[in-house]
Order: sequence, then C-alpha cells, then structure tokens
Amino acid sequence: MAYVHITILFTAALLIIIGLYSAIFIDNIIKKIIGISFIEEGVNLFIVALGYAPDGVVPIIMPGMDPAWFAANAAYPLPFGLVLTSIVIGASTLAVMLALVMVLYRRYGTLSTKVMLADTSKQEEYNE
Amino acid sequence: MNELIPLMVIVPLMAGLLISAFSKFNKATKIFAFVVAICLPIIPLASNYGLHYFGGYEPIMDNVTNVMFHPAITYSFTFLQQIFIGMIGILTFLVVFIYLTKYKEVSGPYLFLLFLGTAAVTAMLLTDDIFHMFVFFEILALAQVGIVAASSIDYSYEMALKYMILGSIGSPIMLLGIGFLLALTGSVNVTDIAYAVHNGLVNITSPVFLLSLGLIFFGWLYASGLPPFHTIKSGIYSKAEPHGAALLQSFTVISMISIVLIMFRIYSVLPIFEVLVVFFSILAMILGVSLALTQTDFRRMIGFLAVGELGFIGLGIGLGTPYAITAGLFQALNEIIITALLFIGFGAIVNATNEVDTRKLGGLLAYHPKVSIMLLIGGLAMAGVPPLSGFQSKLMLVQASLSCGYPEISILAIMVSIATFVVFVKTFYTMFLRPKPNDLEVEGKDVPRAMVFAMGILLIIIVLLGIFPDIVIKGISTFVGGIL
Amino acid sequence: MLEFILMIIMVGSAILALIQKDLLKAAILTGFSAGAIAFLFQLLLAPDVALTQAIVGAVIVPVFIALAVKKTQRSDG
Amino acid sequence: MKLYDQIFNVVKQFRKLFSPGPVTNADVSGSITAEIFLIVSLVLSAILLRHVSVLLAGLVALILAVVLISNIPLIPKFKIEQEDSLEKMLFYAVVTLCIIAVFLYWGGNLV
Repeated sequence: MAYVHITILFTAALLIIIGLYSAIFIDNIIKKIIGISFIEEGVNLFIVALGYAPDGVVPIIMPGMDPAWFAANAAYPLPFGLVLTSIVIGASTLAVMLALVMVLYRRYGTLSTKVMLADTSKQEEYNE
Repeated sequence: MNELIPLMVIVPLMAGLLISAFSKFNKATKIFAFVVAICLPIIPLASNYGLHYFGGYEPIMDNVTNVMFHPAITYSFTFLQQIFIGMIGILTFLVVFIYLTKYKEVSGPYLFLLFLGTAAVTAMLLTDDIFHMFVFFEILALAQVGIVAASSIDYSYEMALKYMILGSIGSPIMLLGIGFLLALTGSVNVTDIAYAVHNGLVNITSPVFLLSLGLIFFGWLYASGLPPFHTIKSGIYSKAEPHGAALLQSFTVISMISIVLIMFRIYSVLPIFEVLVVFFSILAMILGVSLALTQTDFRRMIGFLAVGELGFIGLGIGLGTPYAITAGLFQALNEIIITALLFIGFGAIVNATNEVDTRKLGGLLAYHPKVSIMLLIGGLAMAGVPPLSGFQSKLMLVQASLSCGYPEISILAIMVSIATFVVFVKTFYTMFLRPKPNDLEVEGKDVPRAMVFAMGILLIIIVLLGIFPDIVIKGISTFVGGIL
Repeated sequence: MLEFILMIIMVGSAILALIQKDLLKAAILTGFSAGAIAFLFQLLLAPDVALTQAIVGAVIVPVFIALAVKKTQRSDG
Repeated sequence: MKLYDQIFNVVKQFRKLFSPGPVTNADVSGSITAEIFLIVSLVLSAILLRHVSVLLAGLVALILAVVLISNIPLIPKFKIEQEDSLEKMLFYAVVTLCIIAVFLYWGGNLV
C-alpha cells in the first residue's frame, strides 16, 4: 500500500499543475474556472493523504474496540476535518464566480477572457 | 476563560445574518445596525486580556515528552488585538453610519457583507490556529468581492471576478503550505508548531519546511496585495464605494499583519524569511509609489499609495528586531486610519462632483473648504509630516533600519515618503488649487454631513496618535517582547 | 489496483474536461473527476469527507456549471 | 544638446500614457518624478546586495544604472506590464509562485 500513498501525492501534484496550466493558457472563462478548481481538489487530496494510515481503520470508535489498539491503528482525523471545510468553501467560491460570469456574459456576449476581463482602466477614465 | 472574547466575532456575524434575514423592515434594520455598530468598538475595550479555549478544552500536558499541546481552537486577546479590533470597530461604525445616512432604503445583504468582513478580520487577529485563520481568510475574500460587486461603479463586476480568480489560486496554495506544516508537526495550533520548530522537533533545513514557508508566503502576498498582486488590490479599492474602500483597505492591513505575525512566530528561525519579506516590501514600495505618480484617476492613485504604504509595514516586520516590529505594527495602525480618511474624503469629492479624473477637476477649495483642509492634513500624515501620526511611525522605522545596519533601506524609506508627498501635492494642486475648468459643475451639490463627521473623528485620532504616540507604542512593544 | 484506476479516471477526466469543445460535456467530466476523488477519499479511510465530496463535488458543482453554461453559451469559441 | 533632445523625446512619449484626454503639466511632472524615482530606487536597492558580496553589489548597481538610464522612458513600458487585464495578472502571479517555490526548495538554506 505504500506505493498507493506515494502515487496519490503525485496525482495531487499533477492536479495542481493542471490547474496552474489552465490558469495561464485557457481562454474560455468557464473552462478556466473549472481548471482552477482542480488546484483546490489537488490540495484536498494531498491533505487527506496526510491523515491516511496504511492498513488502518476509519477513525470512528465503535463499541467493543480496544482504545489502545484503536489509537495505534486509526487514521489521523484532524486533516479530514480541515478538508470538509475546504470543500464547502471551494464550492461556494466557484458558485460566486459562475454567477459573476453569467452577469458579465449578458454585457459582453462572449466567454473569452481576453475580451471580458481585459484592461479597462483606459476606457473608463475619459468617457463620462 | 473570558466570555467576551468570542463575542467580538459572534456579535457582528449574528448581527449580519439577522439584518440580512429581516431586511424587509427598513426602519428596524437601520436602528439595529446602528446599535450593533456602536457595540463593536465597545466590546474589545470592555474585555479583559486573556485566552479563550473553544469548547473549554484546556491545554494538555503530554507526560512522555513534557510538551504542552492545545486541543481546542484558542483565541488570545492582548493589547495588540485590543487596539486593532477597537480601531476596526470604530471604522466599521463610521462606515455603517455613512451608509445608513446616505440611502433611505438600506440593503440588508450589503450591511451583512460589511459586518461579515469585520467578523472575519477580528477572528483572524484573535485566533491562534492556522487553519481557523485560513477559513476566515476565505470568508474575508468572499466579503471583499461582495462589497466590490455591490458598488454601482462601472466595471466593478469585472474587477470582482478578477480578484476571485486570483484568489482561487492564492488561497489553495496557502492551504497547501498549511498542509505541509501539518505533515511536519501534526498540529495546526501556532503555539504548538512554533514550540516544535524552536525546540528542534522539526528539521528546519528540510525542503518541506522551506517549501511550506514559500507557499504560505505566496498566500500572504495575495492577502496583503504586495507585488504581483498590487494591481488587483488597488483596482478593487478604486471600484468599491468610497466608504466600502475605506473598510476594504483596513481588512487588507489587518489580514496582512495577522498572517505575517503567525509566519514570524513559526519561521523566524530561518534567515530567508526576513530576506523574502524585505524584498517584497521594497518592491511594493517602489512599484506602488511610482505607479501612483502616473495615475489620473484619484481613487486608483490612493489605492496604489495604500499598497506602497504596506511596504513600510512589511519592512518593519522583515528587519526582525523588536523595535522594528513595533514600528511596523504602529505604522499598520496609522495606515488604517489615514487611508480610511483619504478614501472617505476623496469619496466625498466624487459624491459632490461625479468626476474621478483629476484632469477635469479644479478650484474645489472654494466650494468644499472643510473637506479639502482635512484631506490635506490626511495626505501630510501619510507622507510623514510632523507632528502627525505617520511621522512617528516612519521615524521609528528609519531609526530601526539604521540601527540594524541597513542605511540603504532608511534612504529608500525617506525617498518613498518624499515621493508620496509629491503625489499628494500634485493631486491637491490639480483638484483644489488651480482654476476651475469651465465645464465642471459643482453648484448645488453638497458633501454628506456624515462623511465630514467621520473624517473629523479620524483626524482627531491621527493628531492624538501623532502627539502622544506612547499610549500605543508601549503596549505594542510589550506584545512584541512576548512573541520574540 | 482500484486506487490506480481511480487516479487515472481522475486525471484523465480532468484533462478531457479542459480540452472539450462542448462546455456541457466539460461540466459532466468535472463530476466524474470529483466522483473519483470521493471514492479515493473512501479508500483513504475518510468516509465523512468522501460523502461531502460526493455530494458537493460530483453533484452540486457540475449542476452549477451546467446552469452557467445554459445561461451563457454552450460551445467554446 | 543630445541629452536635451532625449529628455524632450521622453516627455513627448508620455503622451501615450494619458492617451484619451489631454496631458497636463502636473501629469508630466509626476511622470518625470516617477521616472527618476524608479531609477534611483532600483539602483539603491541593488546596493543592498553588498551584504552578500561587495563586488557583486558594485557590478549589479553599475549595470542596472547603465541599462535603466539608456532605456528611458521606463514608465510607459513599466505601466503596460502592470495593467488591469487578467492575463497579465495571472501570468505574473504564477511566475512569482514558481520562482518562490524553486528558490526556496534549492536555495533556501544558502542565506
């Protein structure tokens, strides 16, 4: 199972790199947001892998378990608690971003980042 | 156990939720928001110093290794937290007051966002738990985006979306750094991590520890708007309503110092930490001020100046001596007040003329003498003219860098102050002193009374801190002696 | 063995979602990726996280994206 | 005469900075201040390298000064790189992240 542990860390790193790649090179804004959300998922996967105990048990104590055996074999539950919060925050951030995209699409009629989120400081200064 | 400490976070959070839920009743909402806003600065002043363990789980002594560890989320409340939370409370009160008097129909969600941001920064300052801080950091980012998007200024949605996309890179990277620390120490409590690092339980030369510094540092750059995030930070200031911008910059300053203090407690054993902080602070000072000199939109200009001033705070922390850190924290306190004054003052001008381009303004001294005099004093305080509060903290910083053996940094700090002064004099001349352009209409429009009142209160604080800096410096230096 | 298959599904569907021309397909592929991660969490002894991830990541987020696609445009162009 | 012409050209090029709308006295003087401030402060912060090696600091400061002065006006070029478009912001953010990570991983113990 040790191979699995290391491979999971590599997978998490791969997801983060996919996210950073899509942040720079993808033009469509919805796909860019999807890509960036992979960074969050990679980080979550990494933190869950921290708490993993090879050949261990789920960190829920059942009646009839010996506490000493449980403490030696259970996975570390603190990272799991962190990831729970992180997942929900990620989803809400994504929802807000998509809502802003929907509003902006009505104004621009395109999903291209180069058009939608270009430099606006010049236009607004001398228009009024 | 001090029961008032968690109330500092819970009161604004619950008040925001209630206001958002019952915003139909306009009058009741207004009164309720006003009462809560008055309570915000009073709670920290009435509270005693101490620690609060959530759930009542006291620290446990491990008998095998003789190490104390903290199972609960801990809030620690000292003089530093008191003064900063009190200041944020006063600022929130003024901003809410301006907002309530400006509009007949108040929007519940907007007030919710203001209170949510205040609760988030308060929790970030109080907490001793690095993941707890991260959660409130994310909540703060959402609140900031909401405040920007709620403004009626052109292109505010675009700026909010840009800020969110950059944030969704910055925050997970910071979480990754926290994960690295968790992997090394098995804890998220800052006191425990700092104990493990300073007592040799963690190999401080290992690449994992160094990389965790780099990743959390990147998140800090995003939180505080140092380069490469200075453009977006100044952008969101200029796209928010003026009173919102005054609160936004205080959120930035507080999140900056709360994260950097946590980083300082953990990473002060690594010399590279100080090098990194000083490098990015100098970069922020140079870029912020030189870009502020070329702006024509005065809101954007104040935004860049605010970013440049953040460099001074970073400089104080990066030099690493107790005196320098005290100077940096004092500078942070001054910056919150001064920049809020400038944002509210320039917002009053926008309110009166509907114009943000300095090239189209002029001759406003005759129309709004009160606002212009207060703005002048605020600008002088930011540039560091005695006897105002900016002078005291900048003098302390220059002395600190001289006594550390870095005269170049002192010269640079003085040069940045002079350039700030130039920016301010230039803007003041173009907006207030030179003859009024013919197509500018100012008659009949008045500055809201609440804005003048808020500026007056902030100005009193600036002058008081400038003449009697010792009331703050003593307490801050005691706090700094505690964390070193 | 199951872990490796899940990892391949995860990374594969992530990459496929990003090279897709049809945004609705991209949304569904995001769901696949998140579902694979949820399975992986279960295998990593975190059933509570797995449940949350399965609901939030594999159902709610793709629905949000699909709604956004429906309100804007479907093809990437 | 040559230097005067060069500085005059610099002022002319500032017009691009404020392209829609007029260029006022105050704006040009502000831009020239920014130009001088940028050169002096970058050279000054290069001198901070003397804590690593005095020779390196001298060389870097000299080269930086020559490169910066021969490339005036800097501010227009500088401002283009720091405009509001998301592309540039994301690019610089990711590049900074990579530089910090690489520098700390391999060079973190050298300081």
